[in-house]
Amino acid sequence: MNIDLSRRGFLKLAGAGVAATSLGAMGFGKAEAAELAHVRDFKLAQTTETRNTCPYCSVACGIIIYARPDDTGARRVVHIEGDADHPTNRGTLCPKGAALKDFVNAETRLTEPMVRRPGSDRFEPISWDEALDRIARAIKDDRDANFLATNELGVPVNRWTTTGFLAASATTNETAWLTYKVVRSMGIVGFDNQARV
Amino acid sequence: MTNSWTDIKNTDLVIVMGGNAAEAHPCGFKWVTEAKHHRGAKLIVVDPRFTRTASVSDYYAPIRPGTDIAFLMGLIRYMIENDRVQWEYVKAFTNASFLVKEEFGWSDGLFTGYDEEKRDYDKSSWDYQIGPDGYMLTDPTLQHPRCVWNLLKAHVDVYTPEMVERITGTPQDRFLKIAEMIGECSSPTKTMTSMYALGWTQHSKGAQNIRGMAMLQLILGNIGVPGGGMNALRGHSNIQGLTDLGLMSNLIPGYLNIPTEKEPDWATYMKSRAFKPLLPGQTSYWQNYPKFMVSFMKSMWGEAAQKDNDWAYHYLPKLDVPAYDMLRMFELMDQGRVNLYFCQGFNPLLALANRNKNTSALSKLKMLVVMDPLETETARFWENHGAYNDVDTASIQTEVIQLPTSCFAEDEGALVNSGRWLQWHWKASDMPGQAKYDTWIMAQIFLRVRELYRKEGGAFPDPILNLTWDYADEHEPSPDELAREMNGRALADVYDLADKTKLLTAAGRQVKSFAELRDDGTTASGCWIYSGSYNEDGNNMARRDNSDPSGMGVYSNWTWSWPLNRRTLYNRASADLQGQPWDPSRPIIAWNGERWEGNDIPDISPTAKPGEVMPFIMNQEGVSRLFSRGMMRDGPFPTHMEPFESPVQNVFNDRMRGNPVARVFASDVEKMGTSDEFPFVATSYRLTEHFHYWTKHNKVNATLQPEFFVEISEQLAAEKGIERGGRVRVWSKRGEVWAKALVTKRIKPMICDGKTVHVVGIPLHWGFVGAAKKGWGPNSLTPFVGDANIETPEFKAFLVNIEPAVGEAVS
Amino acid sequence: MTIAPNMDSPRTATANPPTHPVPPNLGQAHVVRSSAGGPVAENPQPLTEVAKLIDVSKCIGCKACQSACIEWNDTQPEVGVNVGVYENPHDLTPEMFTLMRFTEYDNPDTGDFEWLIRKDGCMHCAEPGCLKACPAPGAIVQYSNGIVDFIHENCIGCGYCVSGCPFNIPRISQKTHVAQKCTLCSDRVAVGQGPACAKACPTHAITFGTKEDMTALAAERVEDLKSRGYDNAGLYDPAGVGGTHVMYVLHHNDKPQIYDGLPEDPKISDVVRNWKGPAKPVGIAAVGLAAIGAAAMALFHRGNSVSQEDEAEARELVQEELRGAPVERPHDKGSA
Amino acid sequence: MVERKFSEPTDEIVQLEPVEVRRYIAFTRWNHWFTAICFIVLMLSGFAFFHPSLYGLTALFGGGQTTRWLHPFVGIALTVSFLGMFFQLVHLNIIRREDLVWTANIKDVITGHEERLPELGKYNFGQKTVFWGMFWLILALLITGIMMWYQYFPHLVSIETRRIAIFVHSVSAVLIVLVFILHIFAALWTRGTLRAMTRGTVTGGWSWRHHRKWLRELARRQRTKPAE
Repeated sequence: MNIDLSRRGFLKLAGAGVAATSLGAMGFGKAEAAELAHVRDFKLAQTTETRNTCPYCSVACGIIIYARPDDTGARRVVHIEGDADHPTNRGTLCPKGAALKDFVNAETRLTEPMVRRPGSDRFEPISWDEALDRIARAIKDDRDANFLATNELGVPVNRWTTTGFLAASATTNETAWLTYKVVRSMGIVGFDNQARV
Repeated sequence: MTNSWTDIKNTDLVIVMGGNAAEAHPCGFKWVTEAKHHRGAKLIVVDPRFTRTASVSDYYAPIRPGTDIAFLMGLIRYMIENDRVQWEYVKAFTNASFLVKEEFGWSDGLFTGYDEEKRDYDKSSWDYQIGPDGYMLTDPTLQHPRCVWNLLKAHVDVYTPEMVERITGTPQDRFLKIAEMIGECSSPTKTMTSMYALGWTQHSKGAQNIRGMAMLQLILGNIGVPGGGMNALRGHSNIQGLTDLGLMSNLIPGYLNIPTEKEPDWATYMKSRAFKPLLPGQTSYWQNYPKFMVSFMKSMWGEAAQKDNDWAYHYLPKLDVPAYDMLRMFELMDQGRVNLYFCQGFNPLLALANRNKNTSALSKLKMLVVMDPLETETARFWENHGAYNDVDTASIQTEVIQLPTSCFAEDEGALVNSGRWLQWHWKASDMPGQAKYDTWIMAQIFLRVRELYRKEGGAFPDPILNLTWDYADEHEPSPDELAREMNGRALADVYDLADKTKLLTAAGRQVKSFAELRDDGTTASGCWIYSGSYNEDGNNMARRDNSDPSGMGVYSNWTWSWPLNRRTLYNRASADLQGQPWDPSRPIIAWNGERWEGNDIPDISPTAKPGEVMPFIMNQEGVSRLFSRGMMRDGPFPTHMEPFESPVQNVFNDRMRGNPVARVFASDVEKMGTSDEFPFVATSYRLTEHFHYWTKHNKVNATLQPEFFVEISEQLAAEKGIERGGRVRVWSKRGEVWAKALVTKRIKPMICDGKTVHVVGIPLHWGFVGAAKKGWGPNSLTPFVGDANIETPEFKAFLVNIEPAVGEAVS
Repeated sequence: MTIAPNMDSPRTATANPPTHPVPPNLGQAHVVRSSAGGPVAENPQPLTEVAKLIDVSKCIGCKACQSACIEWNDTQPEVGVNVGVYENPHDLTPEMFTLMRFTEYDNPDTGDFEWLIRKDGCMHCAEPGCLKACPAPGAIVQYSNGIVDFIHENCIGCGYCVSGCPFNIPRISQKTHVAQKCTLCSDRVAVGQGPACAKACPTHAITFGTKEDMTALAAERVEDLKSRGYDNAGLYDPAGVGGTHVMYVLHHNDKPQIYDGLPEDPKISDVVRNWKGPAKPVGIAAVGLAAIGAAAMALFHRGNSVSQEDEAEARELVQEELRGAPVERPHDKGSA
Repeated sequence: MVERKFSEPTDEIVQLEPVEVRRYIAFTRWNHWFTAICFIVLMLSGFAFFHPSLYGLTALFGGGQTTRWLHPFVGIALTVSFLGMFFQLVHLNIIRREDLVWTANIKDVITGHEERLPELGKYNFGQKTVFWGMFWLILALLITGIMMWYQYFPHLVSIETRRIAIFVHSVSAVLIVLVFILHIFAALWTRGTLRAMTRGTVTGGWSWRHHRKWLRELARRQRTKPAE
């Protein structure tokens, strides 16, 4: 090993110290060009908007549901936001309303009719037809067996107490009215809704 | 709500008592902050806990759960004693001057006519003195010792500030400060609004809590005026609608009622309902009852309902008990007397009092049908989830059918908000998987049952076979068709009753409003109060004009409000005897010499002269009732009653437990705890991060409030050696739960009747399905007893015990 | 009655969001500051300064802002546990850009209990400590409307911004290894919308508009609060960081720290200033000069070299030390 | 056997004609070069974050993100490697009296009048300074570096402490680079030094000139005992 060699070696090493500056100058900066400032793409572009009402409390805030078709072509909710035109909520929403999208798309949404047989420890799928036929048959049998036409005084009372119906608290008036008609026409008196709880 | 959410901005003072508006109705509470910001309004909160509503209040006072009546009667006493009374209003618009029967009285916490055996009152003495002319006797000078005003004065006399403190635990100075603030609103130009919710209803005397405040509001002249009223903040988005539509055992849409066995025929039924006015010249709106009832029968059974068959009156069931409410049904279920039960978007396992009883009751059903967009604990009541639902699955013989339904985003129709606005909404997305509309499901069930009856015959098939079902697609009745059906239509040409030649609505067309309904079978209407919501002008519930010319938050052209698009009930009372607004700066309607005009639809015939016709046309008296006669089971005046489970005895009568006339089933009596075993008062409530038992399915809300906890004071925590964030066991006579402990300054011990009372706050929202951590609802602990009048369970005041939990959480 | 959105100075929920594509009115052309000498606009397009006003006296702690923030930004915070407090999550996280902080306060002056609730999140400082501390060019930018935004493609996840921030706001994602914080919904502001939290806020405790308007609104609120006995009510717009584009109306502006430690006089730490200030050029200079000096000397100074005399001396010394005995041949290493 | 005060057991005179002395065994040399490579990587990646104008250096490592995670790991590697050197060399780097005299006459060192200086052992004060400078600075960089290591220790210290840590880290970095430069400079300026770390041996002349005590001791150690 001689001086010349070591001199070159020196350049190599000592150079490294200065390299920093020079490299920067030599344009590595450009190689690493910074992404230009930009904001996130506006995610509601190309969605359909639909006026709706929050299903939770009775303030009944106006909401706008933004939806977009999924791969199967079915329209899915991508975002929900308060309706600025609504006189009551003026576009605002509470922590529940603001998160409605994840209620609609909850993992625990029901997607098919299920039946749990007596004593069984699981739900098993059942077709709509079979489910509805079982229900209709159960109604008919119980009504025929327990319908009370008259009371002990012979007064016609036409009531049926061995079957009960709990109506919801968030279904539409239209659903409620149809439910009322069906339940009343059968003489069910054990009829209630969620007004109290 | 007598007023609307947006009307709250017109108020000068908000009292939130028996509710927690900021947490349970945040966007409605906006109008309180608006009133504070723009009108300088003040906010008072009276609550056992320092809630998030209290955090923005101007004044807060604590109160022992279940003692609101004492507080309210104390306030009324203060108003009378300090002349904080809107006299003109009280004299003209209330029954203050009416004379009451000599026999009526109150002693030992009980009114006259109590029968301990029957646990009921003989109410015959709770009535006015009626003169020979059939109208009641009055003393406009309010001098007569038997006039309502003097009886009220005597009744509230016992509720001195000292007594209020003794019963409620509210320090006198706080009580008096609040009384003073409220007193200012007796001025005709100052208004207070009351915002309450289940904090008042979920008691064995819930209805009386509300009456207490209603009476105070009448004394201050605050009913019917902008920024005033009694505002019940309904809990769910359409519970107002379901109540309007009478989805209850004893109701017919529009607050008509199902007959009882004592009304075997149409005539008897009608006799007890078409009320006669008790004042000369007064209108009693219920005189139209037959028109609404016949139109309802026609819309149900069409051709099958004819005059000669009493409009098919026999198709209606007749009740043998006041109501087959939810509590009664579960009691019957538990006795094995119910076989088949339907839950449509309802989760009774967690929603109804005494969870253990619910489980045992459901286990005795033959079949349970659940229709819901989401998993519910009820649908899985048979599934073992360790301590969270410790059941013996194999021994449960109930067949459960779970049907997936649409949710709000996927369907179309109207929801009724707390302010009675019917707001239409539209379908935004498609249902997941095989989910179906509830309307489709109900139609399928009905059509199948009808088919079975057609084929096989069976028990009294007529009401089923003849039910009107004239929908374009009988399998899928459309929201549009159903809405039109509720509004009602003319079956034959409808003429003006005054001028028989004047055609109002031609046969087959939608009626304009319930004014066109007839009792001769020429009109059909499913729900008279909704008449006008969908007439020939189209679907008024879908209107979206948010202009507000008066600037008073009326929004008359935004959707539609019942009745007749009226936004403020009793608004006639917002004007004085001459028909001029009490507060000229806040006019809603005024008498222009010929008719009523203004920003809102008058709640009276537009031509009814002020002074001649009184404002409260739904009452026979034409005026409001400080004394409610026999209309409530537990008294014409509110009187202090302890909760069924209470740390102290009733100061008026130590033998009295809870509400003396509330219905208690034998099986539940031994399930009542006493304060020596369960020393602490528990109360249940919602948290703003969650909605009932739904949002625990929502990842976001589960994140914001992930796990079941109970709130206790630092003092109780110290006493029991409980650490913040530690696990505790809370148990009552009916069950036990484990929870995290949230130790806070926001709950402080109270001194009631010389005794230190600790409150344990128990939020609902957790169960064993969903995205949040598994937990329990308060109903594992709550008593199975309801309000004496409407059977709302006593969720807000009961007894528990608490201790640090040993061992780890089981899940 | 919807008011048309003003692209230049958007307000809270005056209009519903557009669903048609709208060119964003916020981007490189509006960059006035960029971290570590990142690209700034030649002459930045001026925008009206915006601000979010948080009126603590109107806030009901409902967490709608948190909810709206999660939904709009599609972050997915984990479902945690309850530890005996109302804060959930328990702190800001890379998935939770804003957080309600609750303080139970016994007011010594009035003897009354107060529940102080403050919405925590990025203050969008006029002089952002995060931007100053950031070593990655263009990873943190400040737009001419005052919004301080992170450009994640440029972020290296070093966490310097966390040390730079006087309010302890940014959080580093352990999944993506980039810094996260409130963007003031720059994507919404860019199309004339207010931030998601401001739109959601049920009581309008959060409002959004021009800084001018928000300051005026604050004055109105302060007046109202003083009329209710809050003599020290005031606007929190700390000068130490040149003012902020997220401001608070506080009932107790004299002691901000009672609101869960809101800094009384926040400013960029002197340590950070020196580290990012003098330390760098001096360091570079020192190293540069030393290197160059050394190089020069080593190359051109003749150095300290060993002479033949030295070699001879060495041999002598070694022999001398080994003297007196047959010289032990050192076993040879390598060829001589 | 002669007492060993100024030399490593592995040091020895490996050749007499001309005199050639082994200064470092292969292990030490590898250890040194590995440390050196780590140091250079750290220096370059560290510079990238030290000043915006040097950020481009991240390109050498495949971008900012990689540089960010690479730097601390290399830091650990260097520490471990350096400790290896440390324990091999520490005892001959203890400061001794003659070092002070040597330092006092540093002028003669620069002007090359070493005959005017006391005889030295294996290391002179300059070399010892580099040794200890490296040691303390690496220690400081290690400790502050861990405090700054967000990926693994996000909550190790308070933000205020981390600010100081970052500051100390940057200053130490500058200092250690200066030491590094001094090290290389000295190695080259003092001709004939570099081969000690390449081939492992130095010439007798070099030893005699710069580390005479060391050379003398090695020779004595290799002298055989006189017969009885």
